[in-house]
Amino acid sequence: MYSEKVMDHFANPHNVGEIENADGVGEVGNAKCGDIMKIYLKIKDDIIVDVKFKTFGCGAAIATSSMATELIKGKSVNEAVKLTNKAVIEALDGLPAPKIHCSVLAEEAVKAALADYYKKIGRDASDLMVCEGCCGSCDHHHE
Amino acid sequence: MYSEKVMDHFANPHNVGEIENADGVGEVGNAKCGDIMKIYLKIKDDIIVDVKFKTFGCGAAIATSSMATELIKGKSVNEAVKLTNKAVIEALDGLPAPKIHCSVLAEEAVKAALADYYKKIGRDASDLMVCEGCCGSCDHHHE
Amino acid sequence: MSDKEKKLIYVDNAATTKVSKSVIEAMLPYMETYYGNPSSQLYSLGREAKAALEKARQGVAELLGCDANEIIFTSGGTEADNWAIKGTAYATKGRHIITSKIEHHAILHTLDALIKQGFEVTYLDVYDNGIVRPEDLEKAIREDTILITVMYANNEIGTIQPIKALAEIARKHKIPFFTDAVQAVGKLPINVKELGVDMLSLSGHKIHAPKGIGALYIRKGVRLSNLIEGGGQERGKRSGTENVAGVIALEQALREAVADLTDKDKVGKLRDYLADKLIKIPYSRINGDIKNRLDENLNMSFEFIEGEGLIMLLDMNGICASTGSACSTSSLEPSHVLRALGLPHEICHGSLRISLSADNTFEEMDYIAEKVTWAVNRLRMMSPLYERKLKEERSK
Amino acid sequence: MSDKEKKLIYVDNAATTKVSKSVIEAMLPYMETYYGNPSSQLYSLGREAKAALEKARQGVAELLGCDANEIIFTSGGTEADNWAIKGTAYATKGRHIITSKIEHHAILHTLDALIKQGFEVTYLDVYDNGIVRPEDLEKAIREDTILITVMYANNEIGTIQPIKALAEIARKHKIPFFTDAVQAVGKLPINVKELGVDMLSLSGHKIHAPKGIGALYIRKGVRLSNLIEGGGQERGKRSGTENVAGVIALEQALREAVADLTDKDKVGKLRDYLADKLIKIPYSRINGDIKNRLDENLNMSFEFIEGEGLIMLLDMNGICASTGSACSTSSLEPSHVLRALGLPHEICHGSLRISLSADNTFEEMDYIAEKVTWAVNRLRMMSPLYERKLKEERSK
Ligand SMILES: Cc1ncc(COP(=O)(O)O)c(C=O)c1O
Ligand SMILES: Cc1ncc(COP(=O)(O)O)c(C=O)c1O
Repeated sequence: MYSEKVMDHFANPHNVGEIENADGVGEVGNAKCGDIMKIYLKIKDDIIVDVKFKTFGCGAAIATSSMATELIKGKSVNEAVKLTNKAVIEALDGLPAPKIHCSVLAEEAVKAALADYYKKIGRDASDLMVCEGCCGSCDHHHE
Repeated sequence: MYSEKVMDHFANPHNVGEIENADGVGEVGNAKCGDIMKIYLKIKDDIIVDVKFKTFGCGAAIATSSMATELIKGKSVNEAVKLTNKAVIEALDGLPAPKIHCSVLAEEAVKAALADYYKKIGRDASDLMVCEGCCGSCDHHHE
Repeated sequence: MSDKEKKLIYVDNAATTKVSKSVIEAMLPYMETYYGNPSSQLYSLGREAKAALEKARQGVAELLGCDANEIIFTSGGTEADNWAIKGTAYATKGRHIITSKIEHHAILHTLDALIKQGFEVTYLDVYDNGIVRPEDLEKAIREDTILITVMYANNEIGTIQPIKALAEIARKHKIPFFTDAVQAVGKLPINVKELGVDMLSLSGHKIHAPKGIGALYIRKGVRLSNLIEGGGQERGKRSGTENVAGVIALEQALREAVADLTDKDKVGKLRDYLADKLIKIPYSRINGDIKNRLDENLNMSFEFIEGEGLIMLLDMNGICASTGSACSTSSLEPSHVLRALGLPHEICHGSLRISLSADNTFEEMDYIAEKVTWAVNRLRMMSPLYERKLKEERSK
Repeated sequence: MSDKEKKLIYVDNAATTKVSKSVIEAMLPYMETYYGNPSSQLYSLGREAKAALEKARQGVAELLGCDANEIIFTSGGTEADNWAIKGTAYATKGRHIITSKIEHHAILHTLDALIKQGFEVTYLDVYDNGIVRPEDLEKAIREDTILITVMYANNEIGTIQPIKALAEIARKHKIPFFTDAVQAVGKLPINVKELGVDMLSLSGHKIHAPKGIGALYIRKGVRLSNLIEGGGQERGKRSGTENVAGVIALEQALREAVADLTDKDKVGKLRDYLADKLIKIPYSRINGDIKNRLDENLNMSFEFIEGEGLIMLLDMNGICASTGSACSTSSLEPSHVLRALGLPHEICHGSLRISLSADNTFEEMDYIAEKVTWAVNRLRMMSPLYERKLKEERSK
């Protein structure tokens, strides 16, 4: 059911871990829905110099976390803000329909971490606000 | 589905044929129902000295005709009158339920032939009257 | 027994068929090695089963000219027939259904069940050739008609219905059209899109796959309520752990049958060869249209005799054939199909159905012709009807 | 692939099983040689098929402790479940049905369909041990209750219901009692008369027979409307050409399973051996009653992780197991069975189901224990929930 890319990122996820004294931390999802993603950012001169994640969730949740962190690593904050779940899906060569929500979660985790950074440095984060509901239940299909 | 006895009497039916100038001839059933049995009797001193049949019908119809004629051959008319479909079934080691009507038909063919004989010699044949309906449709299950 | 086995001549392929060697070979690995449950997507064994299942679905779809997700596997032709009819009846408002007089019992008895629930059914005539007339369908359609169901090829007399014309009328009136193609699939070239049907049923064991597997083609957009609920297999339309090996077998068998269609001439020639011999028997006739019928099918009646005895005598000679006659089943009624042709009861009773497969040979036809002739004669010698006929002839 | 095949450890026997060699051997002749249609009683090939079918029916009946004509073959557990429920609902006046919260979807979704038609359903609680309490059934019965349906053994947690006690209550109230015994047959000694049930379903592919065959025991006298109409096979109760080879396989598999019951200790010991090892993983628990469960079943939850990833990591190591977790199927809901035990969502999500067969070995258990321990650790290292837990612990 999963593409080879997904299997790869699940089997050998990139950027697993925590960052002490991170410049931005975002956590989305909840245990009830079966997915929690937490992303840590280290940012220097608006460049994401390091990123780590921890994810509780299915194989796709882990793979999308890995891919999402990979996609924003080394990027400027302005570029990272533009990350979409679609980009994550494409980078993974697709996701099964019931797993699309994982990519949404990954996008939202990145945004939540960026929002945290914005807040810390006093920048307006209102356009980064994410749906805090349970993704399974919120039912608006992104993609 | 058929006992070996039935198969035997179907494969090698006894008493097939006609008797010219028979002392009694009985025909029962009709083509619509798929069974017609015709029995010819040669009777001397109230003893059935010869009996033949012709049957249009299924394997069981042929086998019951064969067995019924065998059972009355050499018997007195009084004994032959007592022939029941049950006796035919037993002699054949049983019949499948949907074929029971064939044994009824055989009993009736014998009675019809005897009734013909009675009439010819002027004996009362009223207790030998048989149901003339289509056996499949008359629906009163003998046995 | 082993001696008898060797000599068996099987000409009842409309009843069921021998599973072909290649089909068995194709399905065995899915029982022994790739036995996983296709719903178990998280491990190799399940994914392999699922992949094989979907590949086979794709294969069946291509062979029938539709999309893979328009094919749903069932436990056989009967389930598919029940589902198409009940599924439509329960999903639609309206009470009227049109069918033909010569459908299989899987159709007729399903309709009987619906009639008990208040549905009304019109049975189209098939005249003396066993073929429905499109203009009759046009006339039978009512405001509340919710389904038209006419079989593709008949199982007893092999006649082929003008499905394309019938489906076109149905489409004009926006009424779903279903065809029971259990006897047609693998014997006629079929493209469901060109045919224009909304649903089509087929069964594996009629085309050298095992018993217990079948399929229903459901055109995208057709609404059907479920017959069997549960784990949501077959995209929620037909639950139950998928019969993976059966599906693989079905696809393989269908592929072989369709490939064989190109040299189908052979079966038709066998049939004609046999028919030419048997028609020489006096007082015999061929039932159903001569031209518009399956090449595999020969259905004849021999007057003055009853079919069961004929079949039994053939069986004693190692020939497996069938009859549409009264006593052939547990019912005492003669075949509703032969009756629908307007044949008198006595002629219905003396019927013989020979249904061939590509495995049969000309030598077998010779043997069958010889034995049928012998058996018919033998039974006629016992028949009071024949006796009467001879006397009539003599007194002329 | 062939290398991987050799190493596969299959412990998902509750999902499906490998068809055993002896079963394949038993069924093959009915595809290759005795392929006749059992309805073709007039020739040898048909009679042989029919005789084999009826002999197998007799065998199944004896193994279940009932009469042959109380066994009707179906296309599997799902069809049998649908039939028992819909067949009773449509044959009876009254609108109320009682079931349990942990039934298979073949039961629950069939009931959902009935609810849409106006039926009412009461779902009995199973408390934290996964077992229905007879006194709850007594309380749930209403004037208009027409059916009680409680599964024998659960497919996820293996808990065994007190069927005898439940059936007795049903009988007292003259309400038909049906049990879905798909997971219990061949694993528990079963005698339907002693159990006192009115109907019981079973499925071949759970006991090393192929997919696509099952049966419904229907006690003499129980009224059931037909689900599938047609040619009148199975004494008019279930039409469709009989899956002879499948039935032969089912009987053979059931016979072997029942024979194996005598040394069933082995599977229980394997399970306990594995459980003892896995329970050593911190923050782990066994779901469902420890004692009243199938020897074959082990269902555990590991906190802070999600089951799908666990199964995928095991798959990478050649282990086929399953989870009742959210993402394991196309649905995102965690197992209704684990939820019914009152477990919080996060614990439901991290479940692992191991279901053994007699083919498994202690070496395999060692390997599984090692790999599960490794995989749980690995996933926990990625888990923000585990991170939080560790921080909580440290700050104590
Ligand atoms: C025309 C037709 N429809 C339906 C069926 C039923 O199919 P199955 O035997 O697969 O249930 C048959 C054969 O028995 C048939 O010939
Ligand atoms: C308890 C239970 N009931 C019913 C079924 C359905 O049986 P089948 O897969 O034969 O349709 C299953 C298995 O899937 C089961 O475990």
